[in-house]
Amino acid sequence: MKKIEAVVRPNRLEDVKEALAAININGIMISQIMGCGRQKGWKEIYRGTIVELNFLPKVRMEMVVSDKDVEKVIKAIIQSAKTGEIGDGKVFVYDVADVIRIRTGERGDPAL
Amino acid sequence: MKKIEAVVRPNRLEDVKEALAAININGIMISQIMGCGRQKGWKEIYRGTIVELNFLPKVRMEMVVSDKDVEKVIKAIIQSAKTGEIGDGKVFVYDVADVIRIRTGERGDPAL
Amino acid sequence: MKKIEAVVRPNRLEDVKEALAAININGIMISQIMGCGRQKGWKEIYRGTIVELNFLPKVRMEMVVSDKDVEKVIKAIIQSAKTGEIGDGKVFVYDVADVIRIRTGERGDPAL
Amino acid sequence: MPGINSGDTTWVLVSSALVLLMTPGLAFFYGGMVRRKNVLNTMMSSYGIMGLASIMWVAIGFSMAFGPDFGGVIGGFNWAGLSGVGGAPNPGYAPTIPALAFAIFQMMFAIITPALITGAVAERMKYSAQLIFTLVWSIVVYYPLAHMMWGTGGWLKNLGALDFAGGNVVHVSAGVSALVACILLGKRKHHGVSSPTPHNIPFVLLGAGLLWFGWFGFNAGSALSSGALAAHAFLTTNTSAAAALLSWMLIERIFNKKPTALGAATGIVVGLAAITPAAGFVPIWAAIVIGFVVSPLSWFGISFLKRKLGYDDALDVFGCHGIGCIWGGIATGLFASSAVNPAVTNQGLIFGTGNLMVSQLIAIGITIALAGGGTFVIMKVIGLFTKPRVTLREESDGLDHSQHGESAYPSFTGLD
Amino acid sequence: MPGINSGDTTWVLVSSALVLLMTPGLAFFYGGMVRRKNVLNTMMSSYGIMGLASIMWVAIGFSMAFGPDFGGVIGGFNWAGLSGVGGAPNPGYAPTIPALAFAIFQMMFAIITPALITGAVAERMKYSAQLIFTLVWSIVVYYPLAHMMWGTGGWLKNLGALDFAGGNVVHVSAGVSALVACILLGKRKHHGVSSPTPHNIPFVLLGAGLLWFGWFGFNAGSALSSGALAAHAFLTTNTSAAAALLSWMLIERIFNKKPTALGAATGIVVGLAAITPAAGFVPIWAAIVIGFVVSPLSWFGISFLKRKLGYDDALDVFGCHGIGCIWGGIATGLFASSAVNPAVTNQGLIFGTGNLMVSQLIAIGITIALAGGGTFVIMKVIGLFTKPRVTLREESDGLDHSQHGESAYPSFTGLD
Amino acid sequence: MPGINSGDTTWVLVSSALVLLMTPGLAFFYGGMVRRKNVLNTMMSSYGIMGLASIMWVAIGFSMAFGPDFGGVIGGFNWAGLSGVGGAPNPGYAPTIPALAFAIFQMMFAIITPALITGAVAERMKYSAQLIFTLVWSIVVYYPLAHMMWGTGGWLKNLGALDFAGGNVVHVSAGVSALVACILLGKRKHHGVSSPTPHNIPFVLLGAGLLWFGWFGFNAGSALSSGALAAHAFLTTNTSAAAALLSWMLIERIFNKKPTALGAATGIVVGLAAITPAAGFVPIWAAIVIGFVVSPLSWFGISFLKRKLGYDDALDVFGCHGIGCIWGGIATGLFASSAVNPAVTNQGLIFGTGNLMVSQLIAIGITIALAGGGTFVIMKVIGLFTKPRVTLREESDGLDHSQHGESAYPSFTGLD
Ligand SMILES: Nc1ncnc2c1ncn2[C@@H]1O[C@H](COP(=O)(O)OP(=O)(O)O)[C@@H](O)[C@H]1O
Ligand SMILES: Nc1ncnc2c1ncn2[C@@H]1O[C@H](COP(=O)(O)OP(=O)(O)O)[C@@H](O)[C@H]1O
Ligand SMILES: Nc1ncnc2c1ncn2[C@@H]1O[C@H](COP(=O)(O)OP(=O)(O)O)[C@@H](O)[C@H]1O
Repeated sequence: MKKIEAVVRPNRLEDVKEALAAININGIMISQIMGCGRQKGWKEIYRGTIVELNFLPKVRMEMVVSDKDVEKVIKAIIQSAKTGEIGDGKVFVYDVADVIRIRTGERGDPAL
Repeated sequence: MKKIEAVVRPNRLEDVKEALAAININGIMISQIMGCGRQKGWKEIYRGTIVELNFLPKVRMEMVVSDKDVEKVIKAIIQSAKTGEIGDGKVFVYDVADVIRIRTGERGDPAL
Repeated sequence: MKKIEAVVRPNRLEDVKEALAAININGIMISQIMGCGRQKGWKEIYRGTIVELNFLPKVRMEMVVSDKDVEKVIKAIIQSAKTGEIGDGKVFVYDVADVIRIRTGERGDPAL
Repeated sequence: MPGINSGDTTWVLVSSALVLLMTPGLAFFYGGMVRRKNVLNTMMSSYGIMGLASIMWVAIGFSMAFGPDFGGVIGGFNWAGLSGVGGAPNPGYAPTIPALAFAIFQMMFAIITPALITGAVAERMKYSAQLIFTLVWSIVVYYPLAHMMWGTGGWLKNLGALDFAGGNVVHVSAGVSALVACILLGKRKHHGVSSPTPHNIPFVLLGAGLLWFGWFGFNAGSALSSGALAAHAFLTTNTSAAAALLSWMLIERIFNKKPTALGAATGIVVGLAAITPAAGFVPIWAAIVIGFVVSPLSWFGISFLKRKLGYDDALDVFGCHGIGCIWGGIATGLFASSAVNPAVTNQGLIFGTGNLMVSQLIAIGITIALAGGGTFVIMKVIGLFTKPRVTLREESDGLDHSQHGESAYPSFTGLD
Repeated sequence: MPGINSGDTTWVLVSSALVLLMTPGLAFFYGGMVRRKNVLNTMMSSYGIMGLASIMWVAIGFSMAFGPDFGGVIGGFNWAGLSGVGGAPNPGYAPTIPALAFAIFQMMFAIITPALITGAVAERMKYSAQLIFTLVWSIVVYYPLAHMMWGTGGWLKNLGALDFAGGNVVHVSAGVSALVACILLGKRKHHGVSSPTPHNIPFVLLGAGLLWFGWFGFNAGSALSSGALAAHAFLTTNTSAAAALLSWMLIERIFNKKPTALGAATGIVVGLAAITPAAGFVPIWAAIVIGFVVSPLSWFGISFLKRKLGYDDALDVFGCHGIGCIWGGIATGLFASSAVNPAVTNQGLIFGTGNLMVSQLIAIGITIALAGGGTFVIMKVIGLFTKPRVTLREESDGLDHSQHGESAYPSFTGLD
Repeated sequence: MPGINSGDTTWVLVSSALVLLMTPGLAFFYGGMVRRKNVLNTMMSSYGIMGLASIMWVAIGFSMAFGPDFGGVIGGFNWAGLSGVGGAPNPGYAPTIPALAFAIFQMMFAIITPALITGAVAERMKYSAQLIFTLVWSIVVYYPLAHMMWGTGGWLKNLGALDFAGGNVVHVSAGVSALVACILLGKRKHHGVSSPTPHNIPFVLLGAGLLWFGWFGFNAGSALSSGALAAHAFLTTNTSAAAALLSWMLIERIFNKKPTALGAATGIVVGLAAITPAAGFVPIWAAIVIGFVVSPLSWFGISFLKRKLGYDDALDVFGCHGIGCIWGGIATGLFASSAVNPAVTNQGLIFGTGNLMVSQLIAIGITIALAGGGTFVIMKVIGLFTKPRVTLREESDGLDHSQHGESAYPSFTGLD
């Protein structure tokens, strides 16, 4: 099993969600983070002074999937999150040692 | 060392916390996430229209523990977080390469 | 590649950010978590009763870096986040299986 | 100043301040209901109009609405810049207070009316287009309507139609204009797919509370003097709000098991709207009826009609204000009584003949036609010069960022 | 209308609007103090009552409280539906304003009083049970008490007890009822284990600010006319609030090193409550004393007594309003002066004999007995038909979800 | 009471309540603009002063400001504790209302003025030092200034300088004191590095809305009677606010492409401030000019001057209130007209000679000197006893925690 962690633009959330649902990925954890990267901040105006924001709001979606689904998921994320401009975000993949479904106590792949 | 990541219902937070304290697990990171899974959303009423929420608030508790404690921790979480209804959540286990305590610079198990 | 996850005091955020920028680490995900650890809670006063808070706000900074940078990053974090008092936080290191830049589709180290 | 009554003047000035406060109240009522990425834009729709409509009123608005009559439909420019409007009373409008105080009081109505409309086009209309719309709409719809209904020589007034505090002039006109504008603008992206998400319901309640408070100025202030009539209008206002609040909770209890806070706030507002045309004309018991009935009507409009017809009136301006005050105007035709107010020359249907009801229906019809037609034309004309709607990208980034370069709560994490 | 003074009428109408605004103010004062999963329920407790108590007042409340006397304890139904209550003044109550204005002003008191009680049972009482409680409590406790204290023929009034703006009728009765109700309802789960967590302290400050503002209507409006007495009551009110705010900050500074915002807001409210029975009777300097002393008393009640006795008065209604106005009633017995108000026939203890003090103690005692006993019986009777408390699961999910099917801030992440 | 007019009294009492509400309004205006870890401290700066300045006013303030004149600069202690200030009018100040009502109204000004200053030193000044500063500053700067400008025998008043509702006494004095205090205190850590981050812009809008509402009391209440002058001041106030709001949006549109909500709120406040000295003296059209011009002036001060000179006026008290009312005072010298108010004996520059302008400039100069010099000395003296600034650690932890032991929104996650 792998954990896939995608950092995307907030306005892509619904599209990515739909793209994932389309390939039957339904277990997801979503959170908002503040990101720094190459993307220069949005400019905001504060009483006549333009300020550049260091940290930009991003959405992080994490899902644990079985090994065979990894590439499919990555593809779906890229397709739905990509705009081509700097700041589109990243996908990180990690190994998962185990998964347990609290309700049933099932472990491993069946628990997903 | 392993990282244990538990996604539970918000109203279970205090119970899980107590169950973990009871087995001497005190280092925890807690955050709120929005989760999708099998659980159908809560229904909310918006001016006469019933809407179903896609994303449900869940609590995520993460703790890094030494390998020998893993099963004990999982058991404690399951016992305190389980209601038997869909939406109870999951426990994920990951490997940890290293830990450092910032205050002292200690590394590995003693840093936990 | 490794993921470095640092839990630090909220008031250290800007300093750690600067220290990381100084060693050219610019891709970061920042989030606020509530932490429990050895640090006793801040005391707050609620209508004449002193209450101790269980959970303290902490800032979590996560960055994926190439293996060669790991020690450098840890050092920078420790130096900028350390106050010497209980509650300074921890650094966790994890293996990363893969990274993909959504914008370009690059994978692995070049995607960082 | 001869003829000035200090108690009456105080009442009208205080009422003016109360009505002014309703617009910030509306900003919170509306602002709490939109997604968090659009809250500042939604609030700015109201605040910006506080600036624009105030200046317009001083410059030409008062004169066009209440100035010397032209053909029963509009006032002349004689009082432009409020020239000649000063400390002496205008006996035709309010004989015991300075004419300036009357002009001030009416100004507050000219502010909140276009602000009401912005709720329907929330989350997708360009801010600049909103301000232009307000400017033109005030001239084309509001000033003539106010003149016809309330101005000396206005033909609807002469017809005998009653509108105590702006049921037609303010609420029906805003509600109908809102409906037309939101249809022309089109639905929000994802509307109907993702859930509508009021981001801050306490703000909605704050807004409803301020509106209730301010509405005493709106309705009881429309007596334009202190005393028995003001007290009467005050109580009908409170009573209708209370009854509508209860009946909205009741409906929700019946149909959805649980009374919601958003529903309660909505009930308050429709109850206040419905009593507006009737406040100084109907008995107290009628206020209970008016309030109790308006909630089911609006609720039906919002939860069935809107879904059926498929328009995207974001914050239900038509459902609340349009439907609410069409009912209010009809109810005035039913329940108006000369025992309550000697200015009622034709009694309501239940007390006498149907004369008043006919005038009421005509007045409502004219209001719908003028507001609907006017808005249609204005939106089309604006569309010739600019796209009134933001781009899809701007819509999904949120209007706070795209229209104002700000975010409302930058240090709170969350998801819209 | 002969005998009507327009300035007085304006003052009472404005005061009524101000007191109405206190209930939304209370909703924020209370709503900010609960956990975020319960904020809407807490606010709805106040808003719902704005509907219910308004309608009840028009229907029967005014008549039962101020109608023709029966045996010194209750008014008859003669004025039910406000029949006969109109533009002419009621000389026994307020000779220079329409009787309707008096009825309106008093209505606002009948709204906020039961709303106050809901703070004690917050975070665990069923919403429907709260409304039923309010309905019955108004009839069994509030109307009789208002009649006895203020109604023509009321026996406490005849006894010579003084209650300028509702120390007993509003605050002691609400405080004692709150205490009894919360004891019968039982503690919140985890109460005493996890920390009490006001989720939004700026809302508490907003509420306190609106309460301060509205309280001018409450107290100075109780002069029922504009002029010297109203001005006097206005200033004692402000002075007591200010003094109590300072003394609460001082206590916190002494005992906990730091003055808190929640403490400051609490100080404001207890200072306003304590002066309520005394506002139009005592000299300005006495207002400083009353305010300065009330904070230590309430603080002691909240931080020691409550812990000792172990009841769970969630938002300290008894500690603030009960203790605060028992002190205020006693202070009236100490400091009332006929130099301030000729209506004071028996001077306060420090100026003369103890007659007034005896009446005050009797009135407070009767209030405690009626409110405490009444609440006990009502809660027990309600308990026969329904469980007034939510289930444990509903309590931990939060009452916003379980009672109203909503969440207050859906797009903000956080932990309760 | 002979000579008392009930309508006038009602107006002044209502106005007093409105001005009182401005301080909570200010707390939200300011509180929304600071980082979230400092919001309670910022709000408490205003709330604490509501306590302190009220008590001081009753004790000595009114007497020092309006009591029997000493040398044109200060009042005697004859009326300390408000002795002798009662129901009878004081003909020199307000002949138709109780002297007590006048004292109450003026008290509200003595509250908000020091509260304004706290915006400049936000996010870094010790709370205790703020209260001590307020105490001393009121005695050293405010009471003398109020006396000189408004007190019977005050030399600036005798000089013929006009200040309708506190342009000098309130705004210039607060703005200049704020500037001096923030320079002496030093910059915030990271100021100029990290971005300024208003944490809750809807709160800023709420504050601006409440300020607008309350300012009607501030300015129109300063007529001290109901009638034509009050109505006139009411309308100039609204008009200037509206014009300044529009011109601020316009500037932002020109220079930064987008009008912001924070800018709109700022425009409202500077427009209200600028008209304050002029409200009852200038024609309505002049109010448009005053409002329209003040925004560019303040905007220039805030976005260029401040950056150039490098002081850290956290919430731009000098830029808004100082610059705004220096302009307002000068504008009074330009546009004051005896046609508007017979109390204008020397007409403004555009109507006549420059006499009035000279007096205005002298009055502004004296205000700057007294406020600036007084603040300098007070800050230096306080510095002898305590460090007025928190430690760096306390500053980065946030003043809510370090000064009050609280956090404002404990159950919402986010980053400051
Ligand atoms: N090495 C990294 N580690 C952790 N997060 C990263 C890393 N690089 C980028 N991110 C996250 O991805 C977001 C987008 O990255 P950015 O460099 O701005 O654009 P792009 O991915 O298009 O080059 C950042 O805001 C940050 O949150
Ligand atoms: N594969 C997964 N990856 C990440 N998070 C998951 C996954 N499956 C479930 N979750 C999280 O666990 C929560 C509960 O899962 P759900 O399927 O609703 O119930 P249950 O675990 O009882 O079957 C979800 O809301 C989601 O946040
Ligand atoms: N084993 C752990 N697993 C996860 N998070 C931890 C662990 N230990 C500590 N933490 C996090 O680090 C923070 C600081 O730890 P604490 O024990 O208080 O101080 P210190 O690291 O100085 O000993 C905690 O609030 C918690 O969020």
